[in-house]
Amino acid sequence: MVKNLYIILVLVGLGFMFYTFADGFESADKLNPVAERYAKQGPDEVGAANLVTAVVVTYRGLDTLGEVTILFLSAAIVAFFLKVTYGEEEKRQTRSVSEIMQTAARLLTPAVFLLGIYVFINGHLTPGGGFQGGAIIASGLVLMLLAKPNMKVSHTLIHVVESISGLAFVFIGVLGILYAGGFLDNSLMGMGTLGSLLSAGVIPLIYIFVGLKVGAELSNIVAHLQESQNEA
Amino acid sequence: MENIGLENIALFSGLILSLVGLWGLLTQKNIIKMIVGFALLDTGIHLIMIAVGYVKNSTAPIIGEGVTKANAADVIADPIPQALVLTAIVIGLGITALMLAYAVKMHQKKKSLDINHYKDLKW
Amino acid sequence: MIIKIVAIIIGLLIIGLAIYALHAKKLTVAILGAGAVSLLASIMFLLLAAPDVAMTEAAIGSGLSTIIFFYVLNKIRKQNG
Amino acid sequence: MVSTILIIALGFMIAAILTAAIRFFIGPRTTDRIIAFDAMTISSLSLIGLIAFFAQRSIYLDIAIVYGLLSFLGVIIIARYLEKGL
Repeated sequence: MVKNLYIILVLVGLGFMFYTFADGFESADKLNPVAERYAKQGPDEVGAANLVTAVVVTYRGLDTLGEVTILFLSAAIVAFFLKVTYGEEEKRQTRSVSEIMQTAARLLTPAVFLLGIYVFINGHLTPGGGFQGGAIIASGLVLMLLAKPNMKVSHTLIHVVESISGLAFVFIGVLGILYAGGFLDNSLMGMGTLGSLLSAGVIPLIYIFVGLKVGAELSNIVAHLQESQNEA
Repeated sequence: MENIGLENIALFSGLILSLVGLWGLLTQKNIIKMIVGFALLDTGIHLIMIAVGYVKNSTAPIIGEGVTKANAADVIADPIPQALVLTAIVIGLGITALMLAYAVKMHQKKKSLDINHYKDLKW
Repeated sequence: MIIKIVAIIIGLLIIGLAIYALHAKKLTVAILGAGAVSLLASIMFLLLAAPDVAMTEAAIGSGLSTIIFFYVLNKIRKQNG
Repeated sequence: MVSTILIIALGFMIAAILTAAIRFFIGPRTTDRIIAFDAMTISSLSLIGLIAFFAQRSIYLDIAIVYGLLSFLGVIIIARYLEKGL
Protein backbone atom coordinates (compact mmCIF):
# COMPACT_ATOMS: atom_id res chain seq x y z
CA MET A 1 0.00 0.00 0.00
CA VAL A 2 2.84 2.34 0.90
CA LYS A 3 4.43 1.45 -2.42
CA ASN A 4 1.36 2.63 -4.34
CA LEU A 5 1.45 5.89 -2.40
CA TYR A 6 5.08 6.42 -3.42
CA ILE A 7 4.24 5.75 -7.07
CA ILE A 8 1.38 8.27 -6.99
CA LEU A 9 3.66 10.82 -5.30
CA VAL A 10 6.36 10.38 -7.94
CA LEU A 11 3.88 10.68 -10.81
CA VAL A 12 2.09 13.71 -9.36
CA GLY A 13 5.37 15.48 -8.59
CA LEU A 14 6.73 14.83 -12.04
CA GLY A 15 3.43 15.88 -13.60
CA PHE A 16 3.50 19.15 -11.63
CA MET A 17 7.07 19.83 -12.79
CA PHE A 18 6.10 19.09 -16.37
CA TYR A 19 3.03 21.32 -16.08
CA THR A 20 4.98 24.32 -14.84
CA PHE A 21 7.41 23.78 -17.71
CA ALA A 22 4.76 23.43 -20.40
CA ASP A 23 2.32 26.06 -19.14
CA GLY A 24 2.62 29.12 -21.35
CA PHE A 25 5.48 27.61 -23.32
CA GLU A 26 5.99 29.37 -26.61
CA SER A 27 8.58 28.43 -29.18
CA ALA A 28 11.08 31.03 -30.29
CA ASP A 29 10.60 33.20 -33.33
CA LYS A 30 14.20 32.88 -34.42
CA LEU A 31 17.10 30.52 -33.91
CA ASN A 32 19.42 30.74 -30.92
CA PRO A 33 22.96 32.00 -31.60
CA VAL A 34 24.64 28.57 -31.90
CA ALA A 35 22.09 27.26 -34.37
CA GLU A 36 22.21 30.54 -36.27
CA ARG A 37 25.98 30.18 -36.61
CA TYR A 38 25.55 26.63 -37.90
CA ALA A 39 22.86 27.73 -40.36
CA LYS A 40 24.87 30.66 -41.69
CA GLN A 41 28.36 29.19 -41.80
CA GLY A 42 27.46 25.50 -42.17
CA PRO A 43 26.83 25.36 -45.93
CA ASP A 44 30.17 27.06 -46.62
CA GLU A 45 32.27 25.38 -43.91
CA VAL A 46 30.96 21.84 -44.26
CA GLY A 47 29.31 21.85 -47.66
CA ALA A 48 26.44 19.52 -46.72
CA ALA A 49 22.94 20.44 -47.86
CA ASN A 50 21.42 18.56 -44.91
CA LEU A 51 22.40 20.60 -41.85
CA VAL A 52 21.48 17.78 -39.44
CA THR A 53 24.15 15.68 -41.13
CA ALA A 54 26.63 18.51 -40.73
CA VAL A 55 25.92 18.64 -37.00
CA VAL A 56 25.98 14.85 -36.54
CA VAL A 57 29.13 14.07 -38.53
CA THR A 58 31.34 17.14 -38.33
CA TYR A 59 30.42 19.58 -35.57
CA ARG A 60 29.64 16.82 -33.08
CA GLY A 61 31.44 13.91 -34.70
CA LEU A 62 32.92 12.72 -31.42
CA ASP A 63 29.38 12.06 -30.10
CA THR A 64 28.71 9.84 -33.09
CA LEU A 65 31.89 7.88 -32.38
CA GLY A 66 30.75 7.35 -28.79
CA GLU A 67 27.30 6.31 -29.94
CA VAL A 68 28.67 3.70 -32.33
CA THR A 69 30.79 2.35 -29.46
CA ILE A 70 27.72 2.06 -27.19
CA LEU A 71 25.82 0.22 -29.91
CA PHE A 72 28.79 -2.14 -30.37
CA LEU A 73 28.86 -2.86 -26.63
CA SER A 74 25.15 -3.63 -26.43
CA ALA A 75 25.37 -5.90 -29.50
CA ALA A 76 28.31 -7.74 -27.93
CA ILE A 77 26.44 -8.26 -24.65
CA VAL A 78 23.32 -9.53 -26.45
CA ALA A 79 25.52 -11.96 -28.39
CA PHE A 80 27.13 -13.11 -25.12
CA PHE A 81 23.76 -13.78 -23.50
CA LEU A 82 22.18 -15.57 -26.45
CA LYS A 83 25.20 -17.61 -27.54
CA VAL A 84 24.36 -21.03 -28.98
CA THR A 85 26.77 -23.93 -28.62
CA TYR A 86 27.69 -25.08 -32.09
CA GLY A 87 28.00 -28.71 -33.13
CA GLU A 88 25.07 -30.42 -31.41
CA GLU A 89 22.25 -28.28 -32.76
CA GLU A 90 19.61 -30.19 -34.66
CA LYS A 91 17.63 -29.01 -37.67
CA ARG A 92 14.78 -26.77 -36.61
CA GLN A 93 11.34 -28.21 -37.00
CA THR A 94 9.21 -25.27 -38.03
CA ARG A 95 6.16 -24.90 -40.16
CA SER A 96 7.33 -24.57 -43.77
CA VAL A 97 7.42 -21.17 -45.43
CA SER A 98 4.79 -20.61 -48.10
CA GLU A 99 5.65 -20.26 -51.80
CA ILE A 100 4.42 -16.65 -51.97
CA MET A 101 6.62 -15.61 -49.08
CA GLN A 102 9.74 -17.24 -50.59
CA THR A 103 9.25 -15.69 -54.04
CA ALA A 104 8.43 -12.27 -52.66
CA ALA A 105 11.47 -12.36 -50.38
CA ARG A 106 13.73 -13.32 -53.30
CA LEU A 107 12.33 -10.37 -55.25
CA LEU A 108 12.37 -7.80 -52.47
CA THR A 109 15.62 -8.50 -50.59
CA PRO A 110 17.91 -6.85 -53.20
CA ALA A 111 15.56 -3.85 -53.33
CA VAL A 112 15.69 -3.43 -49.54
CA PHE A 113 19.51 -3.64 -49.50
CA LEU A 114 19.71 -1.16 -52.39
CA LEU A 115 17.43 1.27 -50.54
CA GLY A 116 19.65 1.02 -47.47
CA ILE A 117 22.77 1.80 -49.51
CA TYR A 118 20.96 4.71 -51.23
CA VAL A 119 19.92 6.15 -47.88
CA PHE A 120 23.42 6.22 -46.43
CA ILE A 121 25.23 7.35 -49.57
CA ASN A 122 22.83 10.30 -49.99
CA GLY A 123 22.91 11.17 -46.28
CA HIS A 124 24.31 14.64 -46.87
CA LEU A 125 21.66 15.62 -49.45
CA THR A 126 18.36 14.05 -48.38
CA PRO A 127 16.96 12.96 -45.01
CA GLY A 128 18.69 9.82 -43.88
CA GLY A 129 22.20 8.75 -43.13
CA GLY A 130 24.27 5.99 -41.65
CA PHE A 131 21.98 4.99 -38.81
CA GLN A 132 18.81 4.78 -40.89
CA GLY A 133 20.62 2.95 -43.70
CA GLY A 134 22.09 0.45 -41.23
CA ALA A 135 18.65 -0.23 -39.77
CA ILE A 136 17.22 -0.80 -43.27
CA ILE A 137 20.05 -3.26 -44.08
CA ALA A 138 19.32 -5.19 -40.87
CA SER A 139 15.62 -5.31 -41.89
CA GLY A 140 16.70 -6.84 -45.20
CA LEU A 141 18.51 -9.56 -43.25
CA VAL A 142 15.29 -10.17 -41.27
CA LEU A 143 13.42 -10.66 -44.56
CA MET A 144 16.03 -13.22 -45.72
CA LEU A 145 15.82 -15.08 -42.42
CA LEU A 146 12.02 -15.17 -42.59
CA ALA A 147 12.12 -16.79 -46.02
CA LYS A 148 14.81 -19.36 -45.08
CA PRO A 149 14.70 -20.05 -41.33
CA ASN A 150 17.59 -22.54 -41.48
CA MET A 151 19.96 -20.20 -43.28
CA LYS A 152 23.42 -19.89 -41.76
CA VAL A 153 24.49 -16.29 -41.21
CA SER A 154 28.25 -15.85 -41.60
CA HIS A 155 29.41 -14.34 -38.33
CA THR A 156 32.95 -14.03 -39.66
CA LEU A 157 31.76 -11.71 -42.42
CA ILE A 158 29.79 -9.59 -39.96
CA HIS A 159 32.77 -9.28 -37.61
CA VAL A 160 35.17 -8.41 -40.46
CA VAL A 161 32.87 -5.71 -41.88
CA GLU A 162 32.28 -4.26 -38.44
CA SER A 163 35.97 -4.13 -37.48
CA ILE A 164 37.15 -2.69 -40.79
CA SER A 165 34.52 0.05 -40.87
CA GLY A 166 35.13 1.00 -37.24
CA LEU A 167 38.87 1.23 -37.85
CA ALA A 168 38.35 3.26 -41.03
CA PHE A 169 36.11 5.72 -39.16
CA VAL A 170 38.80 6.39 -36.53
CA PHE A 171 41.53 6.43 -39.20
CA ILE A 172 39.75 9.18 -41.16
CA GLY A 173 39.38 11.14 -37.94
CA VAL A 174 43.10 10.87 -37.19
CA LEU A 175 43.97 11.89 -40.77
CA GLY A 176 41.92 15.02 -40.07
CA ILE A 177 44.27 15.89 -37.18
CA LEU A 178 47.33 15.46 -39.40
CA TYR A 179 46.23 17.15 -42.63
CA ALA A 180 43.26 19.40 -41.71
CA GLY A 181 41.89 21.40 -38.80
CA GLY A 182 41.24 18.69 -36.22
CA PHE A 183 39.72 15.33 -35.38
CA LEU A 184 37.05 14.37 -37.97
CA ASP A 185 37.49 17.63 -39.88
CA ASN A 186 35.85 17.12 -43.23
CA SER A 187 37.98 19.42 -45.38
CA LEU A 188 40.35 16.53 -46.11
CA MET A 189 38.90 16.22 -49.61
CA GLY A 190 37.58 18.92 -51.92
CA MET A 191 34.28 20.54 -51.02
CA GLY A 192 32.65 20.27 -54.44
CA THR A 193 29.48 22.17 -55.31
CA LEU A 194 26.67 22.33 -52.77
CA GLY A 195 24.00 19.74 -53.54
CA SER A 196 25.97 17.33 -55.72
CA LEU A 197 26.76 13.76 -54.72
CA LEU A 198 30.52 14.26 -54.45
CA SER A 199 30.45 17.22 -52.11
CA ALA A 200 30.85 17.96 -48.40
CA GLY A 201 34.41 16.65 -48.28
CA VAL A 202 34.74 13.43 -46.35
CA ILE A 203 31.15 13.20 -45.01
CA PRO A 204 29.88 10.62 -47.60
CA LEU A 205 32.87 8.39 -46.84
CA ILE A 206 32.28 8.58 -43.08
CA TYR A 207 28.58 7.89 -43.51
CA ILE A 208 29.30 4.82 -45.64
CA PHE A 209 31.46 3.40 -42.85
CA VAL A 210 28.94 4.35 -40.15
CA GLY A 211 26.18 2.70 -42.19
CA LEU A 212 28.15 -0.51 -42.67
CA LYS A 213 29.08 -0.62 -38.98
CA VAL A 214 25.55 0.00 -37.69
CA GLY A 215 24.15 -2.48 -40.22
CA ALA A 216 26.63 -5.14 -39.10
CA GLU A 217 25.87 -4.54 -35.41
CA LEU A 218 22.08 -4.69 -35.78
CA SER A 219 22.43 -7.74 -38.09
CA ASN A 220 24.50 -9.38 -35.36
CA ILE A 221 21.70 -8.86 -32.81
CA VAL A 222 19.04 -10.19 -35.21
CA ALA A 223 21.13 -13.21 -36.26
CA HIS A 224 21.82 -14.20 -32.65
CA LEU A 225 18.13 -13.87 -31.79
CA GLN A 226 17.23 -16.10 -34.76
CA GLU A 227 19.86 -18.75 -34.01
CA SER A 228 18.96 -18.95 -30.35
CA GLN A 229 15.38 -19.93 -31.25
CA ASN A 230 16.11 -23.65 -31.59
CA GLU A 231 17.43 -24.33 -28.09
CA ALA A 232 14.75 -24.32 -25.47
CA MET B 1 -7.12 27.97 -31.37
CA GLU B 2 -5.00 30.94 -32.38
CA ASN B 3 -2.67 30.94 -29.38
CA ILE B 4 -2.13 27.17 -29.38
CA GLY B 5 0.84 26.42 -31.59
CA LEU B 6 1.96 23.16 -33.13
CA GLU B 7 4.75 22.94 -30.56
CA ASN B 8 2.28 23.14 -27.62
CA ILE B 9 0.30 20.18 -28.96
CA ALA B 10 3.44 18.10 -29.45
CA LEU B 11 4.82 19.15 -26.07
CA PHE B 12 1.66 18.17 -24.19
CA SER B 13 1.30 14.83 -25.93
CA GLY B 14 4.99 14.10 -25.27
CA LEU B 15 4.66 15.00 -21.60
CA ILE B 16 1.55 12.86 -21.06
CA LEU B 17 3.14 10.02 -23.06
CA SER B 18 6.24 10.01 -20.86
CA LEU B 19 4.06 10.09 -17.70
CA VAL B 20 2.07 7.10 -19.03
CA GLY B 21 5.32 5.27 -19.80
CA LEU B 22 6.70 5.92 -16.33
CA TRP B 23 3.42 4.76 -14.78
CA GLY B 24 3.68 1.52 -16.76
CA LEU B 25 7.31 1.07 -15.77
CA LEU B 26 6.44 1.46 -12.07
CA THR B 27 3.18 -0.49 -11.79
CA GLN B 28 3.37 -3.39 -14.25
CA LYS B 29 4.20 -6.86 -12.92
CA ASN B 30 5.19 -8.49 -16.22
CA ILE B 31 8.78 -7.89 -17.34
CA ILE B 32 7.90 -7.54 -21.05
CA LYS B 33 5.19 -5.00 -20.17
CA MET B 34 7.77 -3.03 -18.19
CA ILE B 35 10.02 -2.93 -21.24
CA VAL B 36 7.07 -1.70 -23.34
CA GLY B 37 6.58 1.07 -20.78
CA PHE B 38 10.24 1.98 -21.11
CA ALA B 39 9.87 2.21 -24.91
CA LEU B 40 6.87 4.55 -24.49
CA LEU B 41 8.84 6.75 -22.06
CA ASP B 42 11.65 6.92 -24.62
CA THR B 43 9.31 8.06 -27.41
CA GLY B 44 7.72 10.67 -25.15
CA ILE B 45 11.06 12.22 -24.26
CA HIS B 46 12.03 12.37 -27.95
CA LEU B 47 8.76 14.20 -28.70
CA ILE B 48 9.49 16.73 -25.94
CA MET B 49 13.00 17.42 -27.24
CA ILE B 50 11.85 17.95 -30.84
CA ALA B 51 8.98 20.21 -29.71
CA VAL B 52 11.38 22.40 -27.73
CA GLY B 53 13.63 22.80 -30.75
CA TYR B 54 10.83 23.85 -33.09
CA VAL B 55 10.83 27.41 -34.43
CA LYS B 56 7.54 29.04 -35.47
CA ASN B 57 6.52 28.42 -39.09
CA SER B 58 9.85 26.82 -39.90
CA THR B 59 10.72 24.09 -42.37
CA ALA B 60 13.19 21.22 -42.40
CA PRO B 61 16.90 22.15 -42.10
CA ILE B 62 17.78 20.85 -45.56
CA ILE B 63 18.87 23.24 -48.29
CA GLY B 64 16.72 22.71 -51.35
CA GLU B 65 13.44 24.05 -52.66
CA GLY B 66 12.47 27.19 -50.75
CA VAL B 67 15.60 27.20 -48.58
CA THR B 68 18.73 28.80 -49.96
CA LYS B 69 22.09 29.55 -48.40
CA ALA B 70 21.08 33.20 -47.91
CA ASN B 71 17.76 32.76 -46.10
CA ALA B 72 18.60 29.51 -44.30
CA ALA B 73 18.96 31.16 -40.89
CA ASP B 74 15.44 32.63 -41.09
CA VAL B 75 13.32 29.70 -42.23
CA ILE B 76 14.78 26.49 -40.77
CA ALA B 77 14.13 24.68 -37.50
CA ASP B 78 16.91 24.16 -34.95
CA PRO B 79 19.15 21.31 -36.21
CA ILE B 80 20.91 20.54 -32.91
CA PRO B 81 18.01 18.87 -30.98
CA GLN B 82 17.24 16.86 -34.12
CA ALA B 83 20.81 15.54 -34.24
CA LEU B 84 20.70 14.65 -30.53
CA VAL B 85 17.35 12.82 -30.87
CA LEU B 86 18.72 10.91 -33.87
CA THR B 87 21.47 9.62 -31.58
CA ALA B 88 19.04 8.90 -28.75
CA ILE B 89 16.68 6.75 -30.84
CA VAL B 90 19.48 4.41 -31.96
CA ILE B 91 20.81 4.05 -28.41
CA GLY B 92 17.23 3.40 -27.23
CA LEU B 93 17.05 0.40 -29.56
CA GLY B 94 20.35 -0.92 -28.16
CA ILE B 95 19.09 -0.60 -24.57
CA THR B 96 15.76 -2.26 -25.43
CA ALA B 97 17.55 -5.21 -27.07
CA LEU B 98 19.81 -5.53 -24.02
CA MET B 99 16.85 -5.53 -21.59
CA LEU B 100 15.06 -8.15 -23.69
CA ALA B 101 18.15 -10.38 -23.64
CA TYR B 102 18.18 -10.08 -19.82
CA ALA B 103 14.48 -10.98 -19.77
CA VAL B 104 15.15 -14.14 -21.82
CA LYS B 105 17.95 -15.16 -19.46
CA MET B 106 15.80 -14.52 -16.37
CA HIS B 107 12.95 -16.54 -17.81
CA GLN B 108 15.35 -19.40 -18.57
CA LYS B 109 16.26 -19.63 -14.88
CA LYS B 110 12.84 -19.53 -13.21
CA LYS B 111 10.30 -20.05 -16.03
CA SER B 112 8.36 -16.99 -14.96
CA LEU B 113 7.98 -13.44 -16.20
CA ASP B 114 6.46 -12.06 -12.97
CA ILE B 115 8.78 -9.59 -11.30
CA ASN B 116 7.54 -10.64 -7.85
CA HIS B 117 9.14 -14.06 -8.22
CA TYR B 118 12.63 -12.60 -8.39
CA LYS B 119 13.64 -11.92 -4.80
CA ASP B 120 17.32 -12.88 -4.95
CA LEU B 121 18.56 -9.34 -4.52
CA LYS B 122 15.86 -8.21 -2.11
CA TRP B 123 16.62 -7.98 1.57
CA MET C 1 -4.96 25.58 -39.16
CA ILE C 2 -5.68 22.23 -40.84
CA ILE C 3 -2.28 20.97 -39.82
CA LYS C 4 -3.07 21.88 -36.20
CA ILE C 5 -6.28 19.82 -36.24
CA VAL C 6 -4.34 16.88 -37.68
CA ALA C 7 -1.74 17.29 -34.94
CA ILE C 8 -4.40 17.36 -32.19
CA ILE C 9 -6.02 14.16 -33.49
CA ILE C 10 -2.65 12.42 -33.75
CA GLY C 11 -1.66 13.52 -30.24
CA LEU C 12 -4.89 12.20 -28.74
CA LEU C 13 -4.46 8.91 -30.61
CA ILE C 14 -0.88 8.57 -29.32
CA ILE C 15 -2.01 8.95 -25.70
CA GLY C 16 -4.97 6.59 -26.16
CA LEU C 17 -2.87 3.90 -27.81
CA ALA C 18 -0.20 4.17 -25.09
CA ILE C 19 -2.73 3.72 -22.28
CA TYR C 20 -4.35 0.84 -24.17
CA ALA C 21 -0.97 -0.84 -24.75
CA LEU C 22 -0.22 -0.87 -21.03
CA HIS C 23 -3.76 -1.87 -20.11
CA ALA C 24 -4.04 -4.82 -22.51
CA LYS C 25 -3.88 -8.36 -21.11
CA LYS C 26 -2.11 -9.98 -24.06
CA LEU C 27 1.58 -9.27 -24.64
CA THR C 28 1.06 -9.36 -28.43
CA VAL C 29 -1.43 -6.48 -28.23
CA ALA C 30 0.88 -4.50 -25.92
CA ILE C 31 3.78 -4.74 -28.39
CA LEU C 32 1.51 -3.84 -31.33
CA GLY C 33 0.30 -0.80 -29.40
CA ALA C 34 3.87 0.36 -28.80
CA GLY C 35 4.55 -0.03 -32.54
CA ALA C 36 1.47 2.05 -33.41
CA VAL C 37 2.58 4.77 -30.96
CA SER C 38 5.95 4.88 -32.74
CA LEU C 39 4.22 5.11 -36.13
CA LEU C 40 2.07 8.09 -35.12
CA ALA C 41 5.00 9.78 -33.34
CA SER C 42 6.91 9.61 -36.61
CA ILE C 43 4.10 11.58 -38.33
CA MET C 44 4.27 14.09 -35.46
CA PHE C 45 8.03 14.50 -36.04
CA LEU C 46 7.33 15.17 -39.72
CA LEU C 47 4.82 17.89 -38.80
CA LEU C 48 7.46 19.46 -36.54
CA ALA C 49 9.87 19.79 -39.51
CA ALA C 50 12.25 16.98 -38.53
CA PRO C 51 12.35 14.52 -41.46
CA ASP C 52 15.61 12.87 -40.33
CA VAL C 53 14.12 11.97 -36.97
CA ALA C 54 10.91 10.80 -38.63
CA MET C 55 12.86 8.41 -40.86
CA THR C 56 14.84 7.04 -37.92
CA GLU C 57 11.70 6.51 -35.87
CA ALA C 58 10.01 4.76 -38.81
CA ALA C 59 12.93 2.41 -39.52
CA ILE C 60 14.00 1.71 -35.93
CA GLY C 61 11.16 2.47 -33.52
CA SER C 62 8.35 0.98 -35.52
CA GLY C 63 10.28 -1.59 -37.57
CA LEU C 64 13.25 -3.21 -35.88
CA SER C 65 12.17 -2.96 -32.25
CA THR C 66 8.82 -4.67 -32.97
CA ILE C 67 10.73 -7.45 -34.74
CA ILE C 68 13.12 -7.92 -31.80
CA PHE C 69 10.18 -7.99 -29.34
CA PHE C 70 8.50 -10.77 -31.31
CA TYR C 71 11.68 -12.86 -31.58
CA VAL C 72 12.04 -12.67 -27.80
CA LEU C 73 8.36 -13.51 -27.25
CA ASN C 74 8.75 -16.58 -29.47
CA LYS C 75 11.81 -17.74 -27.53
CA ILE C 76 9.97 -17.33 -24.21
CA ARG C 77 7.04 -19.34 -25.57
CA LYS C 78 9.44 -22.13 -26.57
CA GLN C 79 11.06 -22.12 -23.14
CA ASN C 80 7.64 -22.65 -21.59
CA GLY C 81 7.41 -25.89 -23.54
CA MET D 1 -8.77 24.00 -56.73
CA VAL D 2 -6.10 21.33 -56.28
CA SER D 3 -5.55 22.50 -52.73
CA THR D 4 -9.27 22.14 -51.89
CA ILE D 5 -9.35 18.58 -53.21
CA LEU D 6 -6.23 17.70 -51.23
CA ILE D 7 -7.73 19.16 -48.04
CA ILE D 8 -10.73 16.87 -48.51
CA ALA D 9 -8.33 13.96 -49.11
CA LEU D 10 -6.54 14.85 -45.85
CA GLY D 11 -9.89 14.64 -44.05
CA PHE D 12 -10.52 11.20 -45.54
CA MET D 13 -7.09 9.93 -44.51
CA ILE D 14 -7.58 11.13 -40.92
CA ALA D 15 -10.98 9.42 -40.91
CA ALA D 16 -9.33 6.21 -42.17
CA ILE D 17 -6.75 6.29 -39.38
CA LEU D 18 -9.48 6.95 -36.80
CA THR D 19 -11.66 4.05 -37.94
CA ALA D 20 -8.65 1.72 -37.94
CA ALA D 21 -7.83 2.91 -34.41
CA ILE D 22 -11.40 2.20 -33.28
CA ARG D 23 -11.07 -1.34 -34.63
CA PHE D 24 -7.74 -1.60 -32.79
CA PHE D 25 -9.41 -0.62 -29.52
CA ILE D 26 -12.52 -2.81 -29.68
CA GLY D 27 -11.28 -5.67 -31.87
CA PRO D 28 -12.13 -8.85 -29.98
CA ARG D 29 -9.34 -11.01 -31.43
CA THR D 30 -5.64 -10.43 -31.97
CA THR D 31 -5.94 -10.87 -35.74
CA ASP D 32 -8.43 -7.99 -35.91
CA ARG D 33 -5.92 -5.76 -34.20
CA ILE D 34 -3.13 -6.83 -36.57
CA ILE D 35 -5.27 -5.95 -39.60
CA ALA D 36 -6.13 -2.61 -37.98
CA PHE D 37 -2.40 -1.91 -37.45
CA ASP D 38 -1.69 -2.68 -41.11
CA ALA D 39 -4.52 -0.40 -42.28
CA MET D 40 -3.24 2.37 -40.03
CA THR D 41 0.24 2.03 -41.56
CA ILE D 42 -1.05 2.27 -45.13
CA SER D 43 -3.29 5.28 -44.42
CA SER D 44 -0.42 7.08 -42.70
CA LEU D 45 1.71 6.52 -45.83
CA SER D 46 -0.71 8.64 -47.84
CA LEU D 47 -0.90 11.11 -44.93
CA ILE D 48 2.88 11.56 -45.24
CA GLY D 49 2.46 12.28 -48.96
CA LEU D 50 -0.20 14.92 -48.26
CA ILE D 51 1.95 16.54 -45.55
CA ALA D 52 4.77 16.75 -48.10
CA PHE D 53 2.42 18.70 -50.38
CA PHE D 54 1.24 21.08 -47.65
CA ALA D 55 4.81 21.79 -46.50
CA GLN D 56 5.95 22.25 -50.14
CA ARG D 57 8.99 19.98 -49.63
CA SER D 58 9.32 16.99 -51.95
CA ILE D 59 12.15 15.45 -49.90
CA TYR D 60 9.61 14.39 -47.27
CA LEU D 61 8.54 11.66 -49.70
CA ASP D 62 11.72 9.70 -48.90
CA ILE D 63 10.19 8.80 -45.55
CA ALA D 64 7.15 7.38 -47.30
CA ILE D 65 9.44 5.19 -49.46
CA VAL D 66 11.27 3.81 -46.43
CA TYR D 67 8.00 3.21 -44.62
CA GLY D 68 6.37 1.51 -47.58
CA LEU D 69 9.27 -0.87 -48.05
CA LEU D 70 9.54 -1.80 -44.37
CA SER D 71 6.02 -1.68 -42.95
CA PHE D 72 4.98 -5.12 -44.19
CA LEU D 73 7.85 -6.79 -42.30
CA GLY D 74 6.20 -6.26 -38.92
CA VAL D 75 2.93 -7.79 -40.09
CA ILE D 76 4.70 -10.82 -41.63
CA ILE D 77 6.67 -11.48 -38.48
CA ILE D 78 3.52 -11.33 -36.33
CA ALA D 79 1.80 -13.74 -38.71
CA ARG D 80 4.73 -16.19 -38.53
CA TYR D 81 4.68 -15.86 -34.73
CA LEU D 82 0.97 -16.65 -34.53
CA GLU D 83 1.28 -19.76 -36.75
CA LYS D 84 4.23 -20.95 -34.60
CA GLY D 85 6.69 -20.78 -37.49
CA LEU D 86 9.27 -18.25 -36.32
